Amino acid sequence: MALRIDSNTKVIVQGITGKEGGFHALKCEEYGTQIVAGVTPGKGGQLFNNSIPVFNSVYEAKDKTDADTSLIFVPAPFAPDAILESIDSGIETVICITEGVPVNEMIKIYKVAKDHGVTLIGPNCPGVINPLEKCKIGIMPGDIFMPGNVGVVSRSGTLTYEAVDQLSKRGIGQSLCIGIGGDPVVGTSFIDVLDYFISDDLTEYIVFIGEIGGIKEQEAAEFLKSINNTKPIAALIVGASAPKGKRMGHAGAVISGEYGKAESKINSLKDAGCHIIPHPGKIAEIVEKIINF
Amino acid sequence: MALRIDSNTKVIVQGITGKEGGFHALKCEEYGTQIVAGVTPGKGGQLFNNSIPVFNSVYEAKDKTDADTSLIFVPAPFAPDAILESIDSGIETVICITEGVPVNEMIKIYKVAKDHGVTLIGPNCPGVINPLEKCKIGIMPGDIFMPGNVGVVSRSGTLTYEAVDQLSKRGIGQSLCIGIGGDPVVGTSFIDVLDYFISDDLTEYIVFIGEIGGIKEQEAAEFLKSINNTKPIAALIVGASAPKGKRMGHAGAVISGEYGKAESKINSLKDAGCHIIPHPGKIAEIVEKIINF
Amino acid sequence: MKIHEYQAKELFKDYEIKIPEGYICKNKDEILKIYKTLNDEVVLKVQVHAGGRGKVGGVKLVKSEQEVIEFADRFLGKGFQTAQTENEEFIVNKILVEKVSQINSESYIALLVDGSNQSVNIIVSPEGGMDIEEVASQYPESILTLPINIITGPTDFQIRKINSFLRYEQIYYVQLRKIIRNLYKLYLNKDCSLIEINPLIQNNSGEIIALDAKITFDEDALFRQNSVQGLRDLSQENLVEIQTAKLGIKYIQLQGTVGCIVNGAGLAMATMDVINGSGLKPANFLDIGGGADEHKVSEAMSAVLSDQNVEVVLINLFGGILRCDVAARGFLVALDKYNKKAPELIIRMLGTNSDEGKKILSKSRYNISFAENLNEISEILITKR
Amino acid sequence: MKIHEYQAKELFKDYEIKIPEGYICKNKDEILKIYKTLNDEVVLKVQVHAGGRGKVGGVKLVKSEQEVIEFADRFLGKGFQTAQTENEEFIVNKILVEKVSQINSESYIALLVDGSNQSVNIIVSPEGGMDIEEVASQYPESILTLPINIITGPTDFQIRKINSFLRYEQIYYVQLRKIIRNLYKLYLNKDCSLIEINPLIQNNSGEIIALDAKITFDEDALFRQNSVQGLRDLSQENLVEIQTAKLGIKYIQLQGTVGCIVNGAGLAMATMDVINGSGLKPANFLDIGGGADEHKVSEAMSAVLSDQNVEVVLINLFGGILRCDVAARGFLVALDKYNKKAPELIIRMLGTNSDEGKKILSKSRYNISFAENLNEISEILITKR
Repeated sequence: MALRIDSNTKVIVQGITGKEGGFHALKCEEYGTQIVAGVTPGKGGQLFNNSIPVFNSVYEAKDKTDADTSLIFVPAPFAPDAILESIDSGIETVICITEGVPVNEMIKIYKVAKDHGVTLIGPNCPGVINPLEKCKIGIMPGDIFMPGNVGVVSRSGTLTYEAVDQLSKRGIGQSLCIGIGGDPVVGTSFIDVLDYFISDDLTEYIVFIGEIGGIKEQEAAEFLKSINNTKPIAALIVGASAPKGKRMGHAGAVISGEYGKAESKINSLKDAGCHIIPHPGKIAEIVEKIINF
Repeated sequence: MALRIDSNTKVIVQGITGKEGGFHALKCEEYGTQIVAGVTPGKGGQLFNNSIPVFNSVYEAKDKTDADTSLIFVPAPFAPDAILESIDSGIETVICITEGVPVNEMIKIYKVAKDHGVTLIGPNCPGVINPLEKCKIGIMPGDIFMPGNVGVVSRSGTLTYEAVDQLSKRGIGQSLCIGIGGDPVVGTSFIDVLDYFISDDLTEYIVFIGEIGGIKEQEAAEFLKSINNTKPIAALIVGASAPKGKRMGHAGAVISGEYGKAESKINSLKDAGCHIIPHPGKIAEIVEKIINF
Repeated sequence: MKIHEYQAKELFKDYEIKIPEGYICKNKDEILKIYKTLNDEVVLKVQVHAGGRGKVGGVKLVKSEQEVIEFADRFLGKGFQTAQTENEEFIVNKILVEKVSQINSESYIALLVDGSNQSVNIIVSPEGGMDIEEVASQYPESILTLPINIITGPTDFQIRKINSFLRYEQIYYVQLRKIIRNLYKLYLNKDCSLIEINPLIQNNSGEIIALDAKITFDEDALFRQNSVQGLRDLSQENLVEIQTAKLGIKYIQLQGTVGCIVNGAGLAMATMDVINGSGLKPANFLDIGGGADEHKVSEAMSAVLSDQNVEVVLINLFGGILRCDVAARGFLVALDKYNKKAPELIIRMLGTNSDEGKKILSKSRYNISFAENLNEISEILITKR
Repeated sequence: MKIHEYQAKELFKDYEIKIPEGYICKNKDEILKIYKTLNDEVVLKVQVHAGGRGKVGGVKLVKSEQEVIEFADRFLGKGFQTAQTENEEFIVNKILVEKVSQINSESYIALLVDGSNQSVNIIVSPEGGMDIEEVASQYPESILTLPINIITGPTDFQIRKINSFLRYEQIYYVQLRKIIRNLYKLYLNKDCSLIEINPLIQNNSGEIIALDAKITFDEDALFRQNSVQGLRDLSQENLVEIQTAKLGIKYIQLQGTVGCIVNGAGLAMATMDVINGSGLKPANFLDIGGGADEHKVSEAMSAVLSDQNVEVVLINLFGGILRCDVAARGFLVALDKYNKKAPELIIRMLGTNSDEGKKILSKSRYNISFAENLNEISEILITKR
């Protein structure tokens, strides 16, 4: 996976004229991110917040600003097209925050993104933040992050914040935090992110937060075993107390078979050499132990 | 384009129990090709010609014989599925002789082949022959070919034979001859083959035979210019006397605009440094001149 | 979104997938009428949004009017539970009456998305009529999973493979191909998230028939599926879940005593785990969702309070767009409206205006414990055991 | 395979693409009747498989019964030629009578496969109503070509781009999207090889309407398109081409004097070029095709002989599965049956049993020159000028 999230990253915000898009565009800018343009079809020509130019199409925005990354907030029915437009325009990294994209659309979009070599993160994700380079492309509260050497990956937004809040409060900083999204089909998998963290020199420790449902955590474990990973990983699986057959908010978090259960996931990760976090309140405690080992 | 057509190539024939498939399977074997299996769903367990085992599926055939290449003769309505089955089974090179495959099917199959990194030649093509290694995977008359250093590429079967017949009669041998097929959408383009020839040490000269219709020849010319090709190429375009709007046998050979005309193609190729063959009877004459230059 | 078996079968009919002759009935008279016209024997099937009906008598072959009457009296209008319903009750409003099919073989077939290969997958087994999870754990070799390429759809070579895996004779290939192609069309056209036929049978006239039918739909695609929305049977769903869903709140009723209000699905699950880890049981899953305002927060609280089992309410919020002071006021609105004694509250707030939020709440007349982190929540909960 | 404009418009109607109110008529009375019911003004359009009808009067706005009668008398049942028909004549059997449309803008839209990008492409231009090749050469910047991704179909961002390229106001986007999506559906469902609307107009009620319609179909897909086969109008096709096609022989009648029989499309074109290079003109294109036997070869020869313009027949064969001796006998069968003086023959045969084939022919009573290669063919042809 190619991923460049740093102080040089130039970001356009699709859906900047919407409430959420506008709010977070400014929050990202405040954090330090270069927000170079917004895109809303039919609203080209405006200046958002008196400073960010709005264009009718991603083509135009990219052409005028040389952006390489897109952050998407447009409503679910229009999000697939927004992603496709970014891909077609030559954007390298697409981060889709939008929640509620139909799975059948994501099957198509996943394939188109792969075909074009585009890194798609999400949908239904909190985005990516690089505290070292002061680049936040997403909706996470910037002030809880601190620069450091721990990479955090999770399906969930607020659970990422929980982990980061615990870490930062113990003085443990983060190199990069990625929320891959809670849907069954997302553009970037755990494996992609783990692979990235493991070869990233700035990341020395990894926090991996999985959930019930699907087999993505087991696949990640298989991957770790296959590459004989030695970078320390602390892993938490949430949802052990969720009942079968119910959708726990995330479309992917439904236990439909043995594999979907927390126990199976924990066993796989343990087997792959991960340090299992026994309780959601003990994320930073476990990481600290690993660091001080 | 990955292409391995040599004495080690192991070929299965899909549709071996049909009239054409059976005839050409034996002709290929006679020429020296390793025909390791045949495939006809529902006829598994037979021995074709008392020597070649027939299987129900490509999976089974590949599993049992370790074949890497498939030669397809099944009728047009079933050819797309035959190609897909080969791709899915892990066959590396698929050569489809079948004529009359719907274009809309080929759009899909082209993409699937690319996705799997499979080299698909055809459909509606004569196949590939390597006279140096005595490997023929196709329907060309083997006896007109002779080993040498000229690569031949054409959309057409009999026109390839014409070129080779002229060459061999003058004692000019061939390194590899590929018929890419006469349909609008084919798995392997002129560019793919030219690229292969140009980097192939055994090929010192190239005969390029194009036709009216489409813009594939112009694209090939653009490609040659873009790489500053220096390998000598003799190029013939046929169909200058064909009227507009009529399909000259090949589904791709319909003049629908300026680009489709022979003149436009000849000019492009001339511009790209090709030696233009002025008359279909002078193919070998021009090649001889180039060699003796 | 779930639908009933009879509705799934009607969709099958639209897609030319054969089903047994059957009629949906709302009362005893209708069932008796159908019974008389059909035959000496019919199969009666209660229509509820729950699996495992057969094991508790909800599917029955009946051979007399007497048996028909007994079945109807036993189930119609009554609550229904199975091993798979986790103490929830489903009202039986309809019974499907079907002609008996002669069964020569029973197979299993399902279509669903696997997030790992980013495809719709066909899953088949020749061991139909059994619990598929049991088959998967006991005879894993008798399950075949094939991913469907989005470009081509199910291919003929895949269908040939399935035909032989199901041990069907070659002559069934054409029928099977039509079924699989049409199931896939149905899956895509209607934005399904699961189609399951268990069993798919061969009868003694050489037909392949869907004896059972289960379809669920992608909730995220309902906005573009008007006809599917029309199939929704609210009588099979939890009233509070329906009402909160309209506001974008994801609430799922569970059986414990600790109600919880969280923003974010992941954190909500983690919070449930914290409750469990403290020896208590969550009364619900609740994710307030994005774009929450005072009204939404207040409705979330009301939903939790509406559950009679709730003894403690645990609030775990990360303020972002949602300001904690706004949330605090929302909670108080709902608590003030609540006409019984308010349960104890455990509150953890972080992020935007959290200090103000906590101040507002601490000034209220309710019994509140504040926690700084998940561990403190645990500690407080343990005292409530 | 081509169809008539009125048939293409009926397909448009099926796919909810708006067309002008119109009626297809087979005789003068029908036209007059429609004329009276429609209005004072109607447009009459001859229905033939030929482009460029307008420039030779085949499309006309008429304002009186007198004009209707004149138009019908001039064209109905008569042969029709345009600049694009290369001396072929097409019989006018039907006339399309359409209500006059108010035109606010004229655009061009087409869908076709481009072998270079292995995709269906949408081609649009705001310069509608003109010859698109002329537009392409004079104003290349006013043509936009967008490839359609097979996975997604035409996307909304592409349609927005087209809407603005066609200089449509934003309000037209929804209409245009429906048109483009439905054209693409039609293209795939019916295995088209071209759909062209020129012009696509905006009328003064704000509707987008297909004023003209051209559809051609992929001949290779006709085997699975029964409904399309039913649209074939054999009266617009060459009889000999139809008959030979049934045998798998690809024959196309041209205007020269040298008939030719070749195996392989590429070699057949090369052979035509050789004829041309000798200062003569080919009377036809003919590719015998695969799996030729004596009968097929004989029928190919008969087809060539049926053309009254043929003075010389040139045979250029590469024997493979087809043995040259078998072919030789086939040619003789047809020549022997031919009831006029047989034309001169130039024969080149290579491959399987070519010596035997040449021997059989040289022993016959026909006037035959043998050639060893294409250059010798040229030399012989030059003597026939």
